[in-house]
Amino acid sequence: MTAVAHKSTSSHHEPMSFWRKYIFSTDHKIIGIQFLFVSLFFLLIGGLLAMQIRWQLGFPNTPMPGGKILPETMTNNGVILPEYYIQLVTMHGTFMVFFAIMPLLVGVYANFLIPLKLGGHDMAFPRINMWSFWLAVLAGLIMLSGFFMPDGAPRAGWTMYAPLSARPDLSGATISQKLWSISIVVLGLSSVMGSVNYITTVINHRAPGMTWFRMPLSVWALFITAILAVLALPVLQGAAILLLFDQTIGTHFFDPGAGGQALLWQHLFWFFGHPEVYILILPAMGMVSDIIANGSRKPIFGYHSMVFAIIGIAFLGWIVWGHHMFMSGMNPTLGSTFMVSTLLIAVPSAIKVFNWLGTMWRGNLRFHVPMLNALGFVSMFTIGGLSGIFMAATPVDIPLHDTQFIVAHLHYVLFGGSLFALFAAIPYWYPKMFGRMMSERIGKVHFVLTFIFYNMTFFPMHIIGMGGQMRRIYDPTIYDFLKPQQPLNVFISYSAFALFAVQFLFAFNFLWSLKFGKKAPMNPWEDNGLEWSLPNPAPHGNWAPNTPNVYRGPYEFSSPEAGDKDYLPQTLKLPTDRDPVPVPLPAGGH
Amino acid sequence: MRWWLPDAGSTFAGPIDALFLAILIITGIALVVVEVGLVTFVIKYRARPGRKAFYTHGSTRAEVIWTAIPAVTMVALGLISNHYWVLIKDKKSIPPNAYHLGIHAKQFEWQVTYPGPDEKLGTSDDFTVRNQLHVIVNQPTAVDLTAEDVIHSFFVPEWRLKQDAVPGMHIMAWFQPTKTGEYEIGCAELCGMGHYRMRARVFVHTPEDYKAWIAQQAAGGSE
Amino acid sequence: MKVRIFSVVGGMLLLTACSKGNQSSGAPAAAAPPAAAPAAPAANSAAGGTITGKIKFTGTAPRNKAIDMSEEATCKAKYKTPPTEETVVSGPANALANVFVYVKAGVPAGQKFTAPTTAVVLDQNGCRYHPHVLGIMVGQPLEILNTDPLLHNIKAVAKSNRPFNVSQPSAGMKTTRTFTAPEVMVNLECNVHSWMHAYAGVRPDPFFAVSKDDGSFTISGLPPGTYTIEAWHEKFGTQTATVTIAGTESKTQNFTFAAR
Amino acid sequence: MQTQTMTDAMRPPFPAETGAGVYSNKLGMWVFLASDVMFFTALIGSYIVLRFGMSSPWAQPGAVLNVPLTGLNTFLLICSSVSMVKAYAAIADGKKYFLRKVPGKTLQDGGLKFWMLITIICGAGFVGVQMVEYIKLVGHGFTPAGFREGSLLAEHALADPVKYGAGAAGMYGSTFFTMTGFHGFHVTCGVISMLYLYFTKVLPEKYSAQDYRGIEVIGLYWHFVDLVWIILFTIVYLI
Repeated sequence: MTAVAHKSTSSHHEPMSFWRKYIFSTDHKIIGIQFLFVSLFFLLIGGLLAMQIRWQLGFPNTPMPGGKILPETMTNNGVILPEYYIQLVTMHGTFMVFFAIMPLLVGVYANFLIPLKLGGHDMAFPRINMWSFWLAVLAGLIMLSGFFMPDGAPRAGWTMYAPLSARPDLSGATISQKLWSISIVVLGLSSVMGSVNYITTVINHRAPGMTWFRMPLSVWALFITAILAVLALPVLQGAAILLLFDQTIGTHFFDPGAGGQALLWQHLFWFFGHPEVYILILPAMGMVSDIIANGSRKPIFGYHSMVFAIIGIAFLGWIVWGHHMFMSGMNPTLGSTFMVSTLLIAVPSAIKVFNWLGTMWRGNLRFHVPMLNALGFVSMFTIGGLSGIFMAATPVDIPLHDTQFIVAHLHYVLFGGSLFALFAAIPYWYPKMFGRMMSERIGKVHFVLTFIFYNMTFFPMHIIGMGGQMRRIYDPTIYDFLKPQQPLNVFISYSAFALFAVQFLFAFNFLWSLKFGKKAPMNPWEDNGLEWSLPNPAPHGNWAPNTPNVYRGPYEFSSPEAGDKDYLPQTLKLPTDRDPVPVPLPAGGH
Repeated sequence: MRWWLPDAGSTFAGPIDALFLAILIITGIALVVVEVGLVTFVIKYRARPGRKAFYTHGSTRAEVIWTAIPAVTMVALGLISNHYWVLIKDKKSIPPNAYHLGIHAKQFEWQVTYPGPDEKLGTSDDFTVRNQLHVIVNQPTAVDLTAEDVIHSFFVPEWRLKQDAVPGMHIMAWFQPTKTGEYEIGCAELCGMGHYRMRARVFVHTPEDYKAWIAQQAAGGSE
Repeated sequence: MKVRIFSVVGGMLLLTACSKGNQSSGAPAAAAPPAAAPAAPAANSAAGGTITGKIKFTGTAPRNKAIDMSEEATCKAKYKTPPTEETVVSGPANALANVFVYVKAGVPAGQKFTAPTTAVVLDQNGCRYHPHVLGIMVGQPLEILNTDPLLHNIKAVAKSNRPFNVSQPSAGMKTTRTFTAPEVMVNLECNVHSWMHAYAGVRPDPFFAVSKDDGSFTISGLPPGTYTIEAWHEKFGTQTATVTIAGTESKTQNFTFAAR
Repeated sequence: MQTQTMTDAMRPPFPAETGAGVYSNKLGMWVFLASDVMFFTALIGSYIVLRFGMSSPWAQPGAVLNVPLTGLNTFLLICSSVSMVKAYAAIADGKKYFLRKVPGKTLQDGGLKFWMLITIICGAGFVGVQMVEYIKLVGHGFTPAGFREGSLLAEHALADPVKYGAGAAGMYGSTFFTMTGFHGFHVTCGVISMLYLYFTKVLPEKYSAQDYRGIEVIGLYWHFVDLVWIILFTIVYLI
């Protein structure tokens, strides 16, 4: 065995063609970077769609700037048509959830961080890893192609509620509805492949001494996320396949006329969909924990309870899907049960928030850009989490369900949460990816402006939601009870445009630093993680052929043992430390 | 410009708004605690030369406290909410003296079926009016929600009433208007390109006016 | 009863007057020509034979269903008398309007006709379609116009043609569509206002017409030959007759439907 | 996906924490099977919800479907599972050969090559029989959309609505073809992967008593697919 081992690991270092190195690479770091670029592209697309939505809601029936370039099936001399508006909301949701946030958190950082933080040479199955990336790209392209179909993109909302999604004559989109289902099936395959990889790698490819409770919280979160993904996405795949068959070969799963059930789709979708919500936030929580500990120069407060909180959230995530269906005509008694389980999620979430505060308490806070965005995450995620309680309490959910209030809530979690975490994570591991630092100055400006405009955009949505503005309506002004709050809609739109504009600062910073950013020192953030024991950028094969030894947990900041320094790398061997004994894996089939 | 929930128009508004306020206070307190703590720590513990962070891995006591407090609050909240939830949505809580109407949703209109003078649905004198819901003030009313093609959602903000209408299902929803006047029905579930235009009017009459209206309709006014 | 129908027609004419900008296509009476007119020039230049006729019905026409437009104030305002649907529009002496008359068979199969480029206008005005029945050639543009300041969506329910569903949220919007295959009739409907219906007869040749309020129709430019003429009415069904044209003569072919 | 797992079969595990105590390919396969379980749960769950949420009764067992033929097919699949076990046992004892004479035994002793071949043949046979069944069913007018107009089954259903579950025909077709179809797809994937292994690893005798992970991993998958079929056969054909 070992003989083979050395052969294959040494093969890492043979020079490779550009093609093998950057396109069809099996190196987890390259794949992570590939995911980064692709999903940032989809993030931009999603943003552009959002801008059009905001234009329509702020200024209904006025020609959109540049709207004339769109085909007449989408706009009528510049004015967004209702059918196009529905495509916008549908595809904004779809792209942001499935092709921007999810790959940014899982695709990028699970790939990039797991082996680096656990001292592995690569993923357990590098080739499957490559496939998982290219399948994700394929899925994205299929989804994108919907816009170029004669009758435009899918139109049933990102949740694709049947029967609307299953009946082209009712939705008005024939081909692209099918494309949605196909794309989701492909994406599901990609995610499952990826997650099988992450789980196996975390369990089996940890460096000697990297015990379960020495794993950084980012890895814990990504590990639990992978478990959620591996169990949740097949369900979505199944649902999408049933939907596809309804659309193509005339099955009747969601067709009430022939005994099908419209609610079946919602149950399947949300059984996947709620774990998905945690797939979109847990990695963010994990990475933020790492960054806050680093920024506070203090061990994370209550490491174990943080781990159990992650596990608790993940577990509860499986028994709360019904809270998306309180108004759907589901049995009210079920509603009660789902309400209780949903409210309980507040507990682990609270634990995490308070532990982050505890970590900062009596710390020595360094406000580098990642830390700033991490703090932004904590404060925004708190609002998002608390506004969730309104909808969790079923009676209060009645007036708020499917209004802009829920839109505000989910954006506080997905933008204020996940995206701020990414604005923290991207500059934090940028040096590890590209060997250069992102500009701190631009980063700080970007953070401040984003934070302001972000709140100006999404906070008022709570209020118009309370006022009763339904989701996904094309023109609120036709309702007497919504007319009075139109000025607020206009305000939101202007803030949204500003928010979008500010993001170009980030884009510029990201691209400019690739070439002109200042060269990164070995350990720019003075962190303890294994990855910082490698040069920047990390070489192919990481530590291969040998593996690092791990002597302690990841958060030993300001430890008295550290002497004059205020951090203590996991790989640093103190005189008091003994080497861990590597346990070789069983060979053969036993 | 309204900064609060719409004006109360039904018996549900009382408890729901109260509960809303209660949650607003609870979450408000939590929010203030967190954000104030965050800001104070940011100022108080900012890095200064010569300072070193206090080395600790946490405290079980603290963990227990901030696990217990949310848990207790949430369970209490759950119990209170459930009481009203059952009151509003459970079939059994529909008052026996409820006046029954049928509402059939289709792309993109609401078809309201009235029992006619005999006040019974499913009889020959029933008639259907498009996009107009006429009800009696202070009269518990139960609607049988059905849908023709896709899922729609019956939403009257002033009544704090929302219920999906699902094809292939008969869903009962009830309400008791407390104010006469005119309101709007909106569709709260994406149902196609005309979703936003799926609007209907609600007229809350005094019993006399309603009788008069029924009579006039039954006399073929709908023709 | 008659009085009622007169008043309807009156209402529509009046409606034409008050709807600014598109008098020409305001009311069905005025709208019929643009449907048929472009056909004439398109026909082979040698002025062929002509078929004219009147369409009547026997018995009493059923009462058109009244439309409750209270929800659309802007539409309601356009009517003096309460608007009704246009299922049966009849003129004096039981003349039947909105009957689509076309040459069902007899036109040599090989013969190709170029579709005129002038569009047939379908106007949505006062939450009703004008014209209610129209004829159009394959490939001829159909210009859908919204005169109402509110959302209409135009859903074409077709078998041989690709169905479409366009929406026009505000006044003055124009959308142009063409049909690719002959079909009698393509149903046009609005899902926001379920009372709105229009019918388009799509033909490969220019030999069709829609009967006016006085029940009269004219199909011209027919080359010599024997033709099967069909008259279609949305409620009273269809009737066929055979007409033989020699040279440039003008034949008369009347149709009489039984009211039901 | 399978073939991918296999091609990584020879990648050695390097020193690591004890982890699960199993090598990565096996662990990965277990995780993948867990996700596949969820996939079939979605399908079977929907089937149960739809079937028992239905007002009109399902067609009686055997009325539409050819139970004896499928029973035979089930037997075939179980045989393939058995032969897979034999193949595993064979290579665990280092028997790389096809057949070999054993003194004192009338029957020759089968090695890895023999038992893998049997497994592949049985698996392929299963797929073949299922295809034949599909063709016959569609011929009779049983389609994913229900009974085809004017087909043999449509007439039967008119004559005896209860026996042929006329009211539920649409849903019957939908669920039947979806579930059995996706199981068939899984079997096909397995057969293809096994063929791939057979020519790249088994025939070149790459496996030995020391390392036969590929066989164990594909075996896991194969037994899983077999198990799923037993469940499907019971709930779709027999109940």
